[in-house]
Amino acid sequence: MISWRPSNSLILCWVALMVLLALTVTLAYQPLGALNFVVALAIATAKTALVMVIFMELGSRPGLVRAFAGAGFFWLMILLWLGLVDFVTRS
Amino acid sequence: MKNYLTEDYTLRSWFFTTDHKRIAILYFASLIFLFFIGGAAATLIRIELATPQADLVSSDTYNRLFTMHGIIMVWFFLIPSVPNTLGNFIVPLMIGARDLAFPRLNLASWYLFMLGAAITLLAIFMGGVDTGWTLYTPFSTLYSNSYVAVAAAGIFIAGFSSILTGLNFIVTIHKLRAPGLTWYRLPLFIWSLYATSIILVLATPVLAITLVLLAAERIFGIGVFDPRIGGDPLLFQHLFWFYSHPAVYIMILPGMGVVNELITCYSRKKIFGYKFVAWASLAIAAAGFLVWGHHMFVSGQSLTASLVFSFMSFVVAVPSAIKVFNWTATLHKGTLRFDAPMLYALGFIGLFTMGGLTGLFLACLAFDVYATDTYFVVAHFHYIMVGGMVTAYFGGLHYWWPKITGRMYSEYWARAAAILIFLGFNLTFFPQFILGAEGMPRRYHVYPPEFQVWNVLSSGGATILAAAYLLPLFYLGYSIFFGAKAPANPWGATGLEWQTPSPPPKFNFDRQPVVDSPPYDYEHAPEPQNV
Amino acid sequence: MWREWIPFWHAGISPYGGDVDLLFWGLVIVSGLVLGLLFFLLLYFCIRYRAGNNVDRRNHDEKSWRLEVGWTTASMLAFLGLFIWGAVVFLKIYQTPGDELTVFVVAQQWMWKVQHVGGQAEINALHVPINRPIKLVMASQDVIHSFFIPALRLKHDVVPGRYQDIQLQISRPGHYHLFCAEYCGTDHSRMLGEVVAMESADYAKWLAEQGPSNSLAHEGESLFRTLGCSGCHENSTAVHAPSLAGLYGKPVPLSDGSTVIADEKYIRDSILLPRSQIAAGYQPIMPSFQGRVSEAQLLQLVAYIKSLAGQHP
Amino acid sequence: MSEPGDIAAHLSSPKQRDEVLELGMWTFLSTEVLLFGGLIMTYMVYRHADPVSFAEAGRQTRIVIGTANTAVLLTSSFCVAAAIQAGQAGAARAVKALLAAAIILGTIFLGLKGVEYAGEYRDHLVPGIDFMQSGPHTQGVRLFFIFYFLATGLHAVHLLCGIVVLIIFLRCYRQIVCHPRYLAGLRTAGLYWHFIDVVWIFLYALIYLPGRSG
Repeated sequence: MISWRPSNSLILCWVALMVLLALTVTLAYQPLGALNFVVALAIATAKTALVMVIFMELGSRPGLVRAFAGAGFFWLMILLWLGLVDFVTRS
Repeated sequence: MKNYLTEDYTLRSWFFTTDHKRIAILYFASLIFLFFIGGAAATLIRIELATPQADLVSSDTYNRLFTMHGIIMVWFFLIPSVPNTLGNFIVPLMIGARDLAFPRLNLASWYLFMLGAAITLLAIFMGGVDTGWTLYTPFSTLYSNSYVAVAAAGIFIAGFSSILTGLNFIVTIHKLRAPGLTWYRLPLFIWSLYATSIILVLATPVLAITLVLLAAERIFGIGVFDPRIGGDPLLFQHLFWFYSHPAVYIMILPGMGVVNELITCYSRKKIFGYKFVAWASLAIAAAGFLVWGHHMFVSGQSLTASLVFSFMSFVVAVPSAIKVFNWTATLHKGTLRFDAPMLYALGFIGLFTMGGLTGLFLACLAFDVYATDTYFVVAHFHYIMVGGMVTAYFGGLHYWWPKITGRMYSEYWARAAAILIFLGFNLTFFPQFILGAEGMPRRYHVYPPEFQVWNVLSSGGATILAAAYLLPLFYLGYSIFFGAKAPANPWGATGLEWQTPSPPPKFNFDRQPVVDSPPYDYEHAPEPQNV
Repeated sequence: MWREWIPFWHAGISPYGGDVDLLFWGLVIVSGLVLGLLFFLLLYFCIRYRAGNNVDRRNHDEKSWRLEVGWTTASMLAFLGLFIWGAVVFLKIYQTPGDELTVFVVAQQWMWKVQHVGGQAEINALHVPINRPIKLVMASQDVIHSFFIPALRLKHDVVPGRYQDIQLQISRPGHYHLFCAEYCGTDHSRMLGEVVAMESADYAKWLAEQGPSNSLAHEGESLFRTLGCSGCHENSTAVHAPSLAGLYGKPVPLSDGSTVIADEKYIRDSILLPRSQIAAGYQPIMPSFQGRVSEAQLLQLVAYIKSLAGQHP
Repeated sequence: MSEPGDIAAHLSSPKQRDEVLELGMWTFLSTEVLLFGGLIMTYMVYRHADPVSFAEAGRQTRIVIGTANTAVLLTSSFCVAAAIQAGQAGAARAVKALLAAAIILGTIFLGLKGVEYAGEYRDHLVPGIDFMQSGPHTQGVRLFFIFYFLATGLHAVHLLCGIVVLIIFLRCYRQIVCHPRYLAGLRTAGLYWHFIDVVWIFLYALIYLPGRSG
């Protein structure tokens, strides 16, 4: 029987995710106006970054893998950016 | 000695093969069949349009014909054409690999493709689809009395076949290259298929989800795009064209890739500006995602969006122009031979350039207001897709035919077919530019009589084109059984695929090849052989 | 006869028609030059450097950078020029229409229904006076159609669920094609109309000849009563609803603090989606008339409310 | 620990095999980003058109279940990541326990999701099947719930696939510690599992949080 326990970074990551979750719920109930949406998305992005860097081990992977991981999100930004240009600028 | 064809003769060995070369053959057989179904629809359309009145078919049938022509040709012929047949066969050979990175995924992609095709054909035989291949809402969701959801399911499934192919190519090109084969030593065909794969992987899922939304709205009536209950029909167009415009580049980039190989081989010279051509492919793939709104200049999208998309459309034309200039410059001081593949390649350059230049007309906002949804658009994209892609496909098919089948075809008939296709094509589609410039709208079953002259010319050209497309079926078919045996490298071409016997053995190379020279090194290539 | 086969033989008859034609010929010339150069080079190289022809082929590896940068820059500049040219004319075509003579167009499978302010209605025909800017307010009853008059070099989609305004001006009397350019189903290719441009006097005569009919606003007024709108929106009533007199063209403060101009689109939305934009100080109690009025009836109501613009609330 | 039988005939080394698997999965995930991306675009467009209705609709979702589910899924991701570490360290029983935990958490998520769907059905919030709302924001609320059901449904299908994959790995947990091929497979499956988590993180922010402060 090999004695084993998860690394500190994993445990810390999990704790951080839980804290961020609590934070995002709390902030959602604060009347910040349009900022509510921005805050919610910012925290979601932070959580995603944690999951990708630590759980998905991107922190220790070569640049090529990181580029592949980023590509989908980059193209999603293109879709949202150019797609919304029309809807935002309609008179 | 056994090769991939003679390895095993059972049906099982074909339908459960994971050999990329056999899967390419499976794709090839399926695509010929689908090409002729789509072509049959086109033939009926051209016959009907020879007169202004309705005389051959009813309007409902006519609408189903052009829809079927579009759906089959776009999703079940052009998109898989070069990537899944020539690409599947040649990519591992070209990079010195034993197979694609995921051989079983490759086979799965063929089965998905066949399932998608079967469902789409089912929709057609159940009674057809009458929405046009663009499936615009709210017509497709609320008003069409045809089998839209079934066809959407077929396209959806075929889309996943595309995604798997793209994924396979990307990983293969990154990880399975032979020792010494650096990125800048890759043949440009590989670069262009890599760019194509990026689009396949990143654009197709958006089509998939759009079709899900379309089917959900049609089946449950939930109103995602229904303007009566708050939906926006233009949102559908945005999502659809986010896929379908890059899909145009899926349909042309592989063709450009083929032409690089042909031009260099028959000029006996390395390509002019290798790095520019290579990066132009990636530039087209990336910038191709930024221009989709040019399909919507008159749709009611905001003027600001139209300006942005028009500007980006001009930008994406630059890398295409770079390619044309470089191909032409490659001919300079070459030693040109005019074998059939070269004739196709030269035809491609001319026709693609005409398609590209008329694309500038359509990117130009004020003229697009006039020309969009007219025959000008029809002519433009046929110059790109048929004049460009299909011509390149035929060129590549002839070029690699000895490698694939191990047989030589009749050079005489091949040249005749190439010239006939070029003439028939121009006669069919050039008059359509004029029809468009005169203002004849597309998807018209009957039309005002003043448009007849050009329509008759176009239909006449279509007859020649149809006959010319049938020709290769005969002489290529003949060569499989009676053609002379092909040597390993009949054209004296560079590239690893020519360093293994024709047809290649099961795992492509008897020995792992190692590369230590730049691409298209024709100064040190063997002389072409006369077989 | 043979002239009909040559595109753009007839000059455009709209204010920007000549600009579009010029742009077209500009594009033709530019691409003609490029294509000519390309074909010349292809042909020249093919003949001169054909295998077996003994010519000087030395130094074919010359540096390519200068050429590459050269033609990339050249095409970029040319494209930029064409973009700007096209955009300038485009903005002219789709300028915001003035509010002078308004004609309403309803597209539906498979016909164009036209309503004039005076109540004259026509199908698959559009009579207009020449040399006068006309504001077309277009709506679709069902699917997307596209209003296309080749002679005017003008086209715009008509998308269901909203109004589309465009401006139209014709400089020469005559009969012109009106096509539906966006595929709309079975009889898409039969959804044709005729635009008849007339001298002002002829137009006035034509309007007068169109039988005795009530003006659009008048039709709208009776609809206003039969649908029960008047029950709440007239001053005398007990229900607290905004008065519509003098409303058109004025800014309306909304309950969420913003303001909108009461144009055709706003009136249309208020009838169909009354609760999406609530006028400040009123309760959201108005029922939606979605599905209860056709696009043509909507236009009558809009015309009626517009006709109240001059009154005092 | 390189054993030739572990590599497919067309590959040359275990390193190549692992890299191919990893890159293939990341490519697949970028496809998935855009699959959900189309839905997110729909959400953004309609939210932009009618923010008030979307806030109203957001308030009608069950934030307690949603938040609990987020915690459940994040924890399951932690389990999978830990299982991979355990596999590397050779701790077979830890692998088994952690994978089982992840599977159970995934199942809990789906169960809670079912409870949520049932509640929404009772509240007549299911467009296309039973949607009855009154009040000024019916249309926007309907559009919101179309997005809600399509996005969470698609997510649930992905999760179901993930659970099946993890069950397969659970059944051969012993091989994971001794055959690098299995460990590479689990790593790849882990990427997929974490990605499902990432999608949920965003869906959570888009679905449950709007309108809470107003």
